[in-house]
Amino acid sequence: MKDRRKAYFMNAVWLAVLTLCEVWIYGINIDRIALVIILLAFTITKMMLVALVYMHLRYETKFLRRSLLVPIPLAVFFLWGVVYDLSFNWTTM
Amino acid sequence: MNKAIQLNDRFGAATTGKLGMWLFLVMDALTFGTILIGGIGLRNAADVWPTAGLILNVPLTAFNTFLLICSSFTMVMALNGVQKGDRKSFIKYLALTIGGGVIFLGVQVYEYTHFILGSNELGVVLSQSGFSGTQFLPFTGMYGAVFYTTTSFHALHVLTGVIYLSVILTQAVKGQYGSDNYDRVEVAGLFWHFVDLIWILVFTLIYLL
Amino acid sequence: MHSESFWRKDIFSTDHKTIGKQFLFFGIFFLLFGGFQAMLLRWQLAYPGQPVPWWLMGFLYEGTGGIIDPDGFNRLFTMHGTIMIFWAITPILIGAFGNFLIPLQIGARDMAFPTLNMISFWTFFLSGVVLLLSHFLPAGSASGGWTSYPPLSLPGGGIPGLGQAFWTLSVTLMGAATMMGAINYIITVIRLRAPGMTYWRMPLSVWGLWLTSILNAIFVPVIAAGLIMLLLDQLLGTQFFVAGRLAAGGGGDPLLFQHVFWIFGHPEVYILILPVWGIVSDLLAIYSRKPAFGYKVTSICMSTIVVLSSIVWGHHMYTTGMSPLLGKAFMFLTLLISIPSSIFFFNWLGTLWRGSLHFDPPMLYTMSVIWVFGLGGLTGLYNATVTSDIYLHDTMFVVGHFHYTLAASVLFGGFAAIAHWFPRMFGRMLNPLMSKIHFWGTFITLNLVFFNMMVVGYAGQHRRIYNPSEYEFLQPLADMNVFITYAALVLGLFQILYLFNFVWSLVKGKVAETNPWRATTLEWTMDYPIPHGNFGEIPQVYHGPHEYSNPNTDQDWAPQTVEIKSS
Amino acid sequence: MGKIKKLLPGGIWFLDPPKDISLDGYRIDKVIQYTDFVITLYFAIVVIALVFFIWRYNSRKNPKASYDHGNQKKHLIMTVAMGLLVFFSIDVVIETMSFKDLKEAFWNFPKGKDVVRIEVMPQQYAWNFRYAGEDELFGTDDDIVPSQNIMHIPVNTPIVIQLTTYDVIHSFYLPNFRIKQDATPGMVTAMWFQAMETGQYEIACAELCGNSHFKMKGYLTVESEEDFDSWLGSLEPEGTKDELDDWGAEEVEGVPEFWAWAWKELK
Ligand code: HEA
Ligand code: HEA
Ligand code: CUA
Ligand SMILES: [Cu+2]
Repeated sequence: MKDRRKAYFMNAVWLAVLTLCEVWIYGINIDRIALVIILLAFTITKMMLVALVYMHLRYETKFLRRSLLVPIPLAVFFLWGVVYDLSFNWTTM
Repeated sequence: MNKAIQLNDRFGAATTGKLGMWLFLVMDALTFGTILIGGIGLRNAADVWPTAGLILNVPLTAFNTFLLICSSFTMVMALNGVQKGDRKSFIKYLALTIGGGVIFLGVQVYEYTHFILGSNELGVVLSQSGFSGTQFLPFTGMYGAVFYTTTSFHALHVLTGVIYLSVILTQAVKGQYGSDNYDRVEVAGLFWHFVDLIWILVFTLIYLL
Repeated sequence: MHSESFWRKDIFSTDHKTIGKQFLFFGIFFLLFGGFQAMLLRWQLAYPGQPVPWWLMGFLYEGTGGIIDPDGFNRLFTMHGTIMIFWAITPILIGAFGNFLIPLQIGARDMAFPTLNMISFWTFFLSGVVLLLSHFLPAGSASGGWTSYPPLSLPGGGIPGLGQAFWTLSVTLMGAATMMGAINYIITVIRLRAPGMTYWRMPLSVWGLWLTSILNAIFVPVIAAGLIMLLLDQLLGTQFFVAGRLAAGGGGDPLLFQHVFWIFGHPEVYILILPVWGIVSDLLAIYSRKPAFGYKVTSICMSTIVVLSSIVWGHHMYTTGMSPLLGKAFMFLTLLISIPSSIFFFNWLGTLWRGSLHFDPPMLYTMSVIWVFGLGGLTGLYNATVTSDIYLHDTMFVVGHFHYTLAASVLFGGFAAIAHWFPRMFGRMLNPLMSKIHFWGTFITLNLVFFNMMVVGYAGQHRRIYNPSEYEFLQPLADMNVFITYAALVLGLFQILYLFNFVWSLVKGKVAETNPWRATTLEWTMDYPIPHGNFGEIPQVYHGPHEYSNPNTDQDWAPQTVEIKSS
Repeated sequence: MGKIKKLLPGGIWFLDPPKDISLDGYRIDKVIQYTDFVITLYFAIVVIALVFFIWRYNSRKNPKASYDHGNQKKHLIMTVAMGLLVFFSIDVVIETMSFKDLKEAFWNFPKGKDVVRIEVMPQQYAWNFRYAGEDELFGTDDDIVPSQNIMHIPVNTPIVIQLTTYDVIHSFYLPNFRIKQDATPGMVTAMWFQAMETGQYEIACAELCGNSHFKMKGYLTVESEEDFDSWLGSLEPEGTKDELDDWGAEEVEGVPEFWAWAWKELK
């Protein structure tokens, strides 16, 4: 078993830095849409860091990594369908 | 009973227990995902939605996020310890991980009691967000429902994780794990990191956006 | 083999075969329970407001003067639908046969996680107890339909008492049990296949059960989340699904629940039928003594349906005021499902073609699935079309459609599976004569019941109505409703025969030989009773599951463990 | 389509649906009749095949099955062709018909002067209707609200309906017009239709809404333009204000409008 302490530590540092950046961006005054996009990008990066390093997906087979991605397009479709229908109305005010 | 024969499949060296945990995590993510999708859908269709930072305490929760990151780090350090056969550091880091989880829960309980007991300052920010009263409760509009359901469901996971890791810890103290037998520690770790991973998403969606 | 106490061996057993049998008995109990409720439903629909006769246990309605009152009727169909779907079909096909068949047919000693398997059954059991208890609540059980749409199912909706909350709780528990099962089945198939048992050598039953488990794994969590939100609304007073007047202080959206429910609900119907598709494909091959026609194509089609089924849920919501874009998209996607469906349907016919058909009872049940699923599937097309569904939605036509697919196809699939594997499970044969009588009686009456449901639905009768004679436009249908009821009662009588046959054969049936049907799959390779651990030595698999009438073998079948030498 | 009708007198569902008196109901009947026709055909093929196989390939007549996995290229082509045949002969046809009908009729809301607009607000267990009155505006003092469950419409005139509900979900079902539309709390949905014949017809509730769902019945009178006008004229306009109080709408804060809403324009 290789010693991975260094990688683990660097990962923690990255996560902390990204979190700080998130809170900072949240504090400054920018366009709402830009805010959403930037924060989501940061979040996804952080989630990937956790999954790849801490949950060892980096060291698993490609097949396992890919299988875990299967529900994501589904969830996106659900999100789109639900959000679209809930905000749709035949009548306008 | 013989050990069942394992095929050389495309999941490589991942143990059966690990695969089971991964599958469970995917399912759990879908449960969370549905709650979050529901929240997003409701928010999108709602006329008004309070700005997150008005009612919620972002700095405190940012600290909590940091705490979970740290406990994820200590968890992998514990795993690293047991893999190296370094029992002392294994137990030390495992205990630290559990401690991190407990503090996280404590902070959250503090946050909840603050909301539930209510205060005049809270009343002011609530009215700025279009709510009446001085308490912020699960019935405080859609917003309260979404906030409490998501965070408490996550807190339930943290609690489960704390109990789960405590079981591992007692077994560790009894000397059950070693450098040739750490699969269960790794599997428990997966669960713990997943709780962290979900929190990262919840933090952004509920507190920051 | 060391001896185990009764508790470890028969009650809290971790042996997948025992757990499978437990699920089977559990499911059959609920099948009878739900079926009896259906009889009461039919009585009311034929003779609205007339006292329930003693032979339908009229004493149950003493409190209301022997008649079923409107609340009672709503409870009946709610509980009938819920029980049949979640506590009868799910345990029988997925719980019992999933458990029994998967390890045996892929050559494993047990499930991947035997303890989880046991916990799964007992969670299921607990959920059933909660559900049954809800019948004894002072204000009665749930009565908001098996779909339990809010706001009707919420405290403000007018249903008194805790019935709805018990419903939500028990279905959530059932979901937890199902999820544990799904993890087990999926990982078992991935990890514990015997050497040589590649994916393309698995029996189609295992394919069906495996795909079902994948759907379970993806969609039960979705409904679990929905039910948690519903439960919070019911007990805590949050407002996810309330809107309008009931939502003091701004509310949520009832449509959200419908979306979440059907995102799960549509895949759920395939969850129920996929094992049957697999079992039918296998049994047709066995009793035709011929390899399953287009084995690979069939499993690919089933997989395609699994994918498609997750993106068509909106076809249950055409009349909610859906946007044109979504309406058209869902209609198109739904209709796409008929391509893979007709392909594997055609393959079924292909298996029979030039086979050597043996009409043992399992084969009769199996062949009737072709008939009833053909009708049930084809009538789905009326519902899938937006315009015809505007008329047919929430009428008895839809009820007829889904009884053909569920109550007929899935039930016959279950009967076939029980008849076929009874000797493996209990070491005795199901009495063939009684089985045949039961088959013909059920097949004929069932068609009379469910086809005519569609007839009255097309004539306009909407569903879930206590008394059709309230409406003038439904009065011409009164005779037909009476006729359906009599057919249904006869159908019920034949099920009593079935129960008798089951119990009688269990104790007195002819002792079975090891492989009475001359089947090739692994579960038939060992003597009865199959020991804990199943195989003395894990077998080596040499070929696919359907080597029947291979010219290179002397007999007309070659077990998967026997190598075929090409001449 | 006439030919199909001749082939299948009365359709395969031997009881007739309620008489169609609407302008566009025939479109729905047509889709159903076409589907009837093709699925009967396919199902007949299936049954004939089954019967033939039982007769020809039973083990007595055909003791030796042929060894055939059906996995050659020709089989694949045949099965896929079968799937596509079903898809193109049934699905594509009904889909085209349906899209056309939706575009031309059901989703094509009539606008303009001679449209009669009605607001429908079901409650457990009755139907409330509201007509705009002289000023053609809803929520004003001259709105006309007939007694519960009574709805009148003029013949040969497009009727546009908007619905929401007082409590739980209901569904406005007009069997003689082949249509239904859900009324959901918190949102306004819409439908339209046009009657071609006068008479008395029934309105039903098609969505489970509680114990008296089964008798949540309304009466629809289709009459000539003059009769309709004189019926409307004979009703007292309701003072909106008092009535809203009765409903409790103004007592609860933050309740969205659910009755007498200002007519919402249609997309
Ligand atoms: C096991 C259960 C099951 C199955 C398999 C199906 C299969 C299908 N169902 Fe059904 N359905 C239900 C169970 C099921 N359904 C239930 C329970 C409900 C109601 C829930 C409620 O509201 O309470 C429902 C309701 C329902 C609706 C909503 C109706 C409404 O409420 O208004 C719709 C709409 O599109 C629909 C469509 C379909 C379609 C297109 C299929 C397709 O998968 C069918 C595909 C099959 C075929 C197309 C047939 C195969 C082809 C042939 C036989 C021809 C072959 C010919 C030759 C080879 C020559 N179903
Ligand atoms: C797998 C699912 C399944 C199965 C097997 C069945 C089986 C049957 N169902 Fe069910 N049904 C549903 C799923 C199912 N149903 C669902 C989901 C609904 C919708 C609920 C809702 O609207 O929310 C529904 C609704 C429903 C209705 C509609 C109520 C309405 O909307 O107005 C009716 C009415 O006839 C009905 C009838 C029957 C009949 C006669 C049987 C028969 O096949 C039953 C045969 C079995 C037996 C009869 C049991 C054995 C016999 C005994 C225990 C002895 C007692 C008998 C006698 C004395 C004769 N069902
Ligand atoms: Cu109103 Cu049913
Ligand atoms: Cu569906």
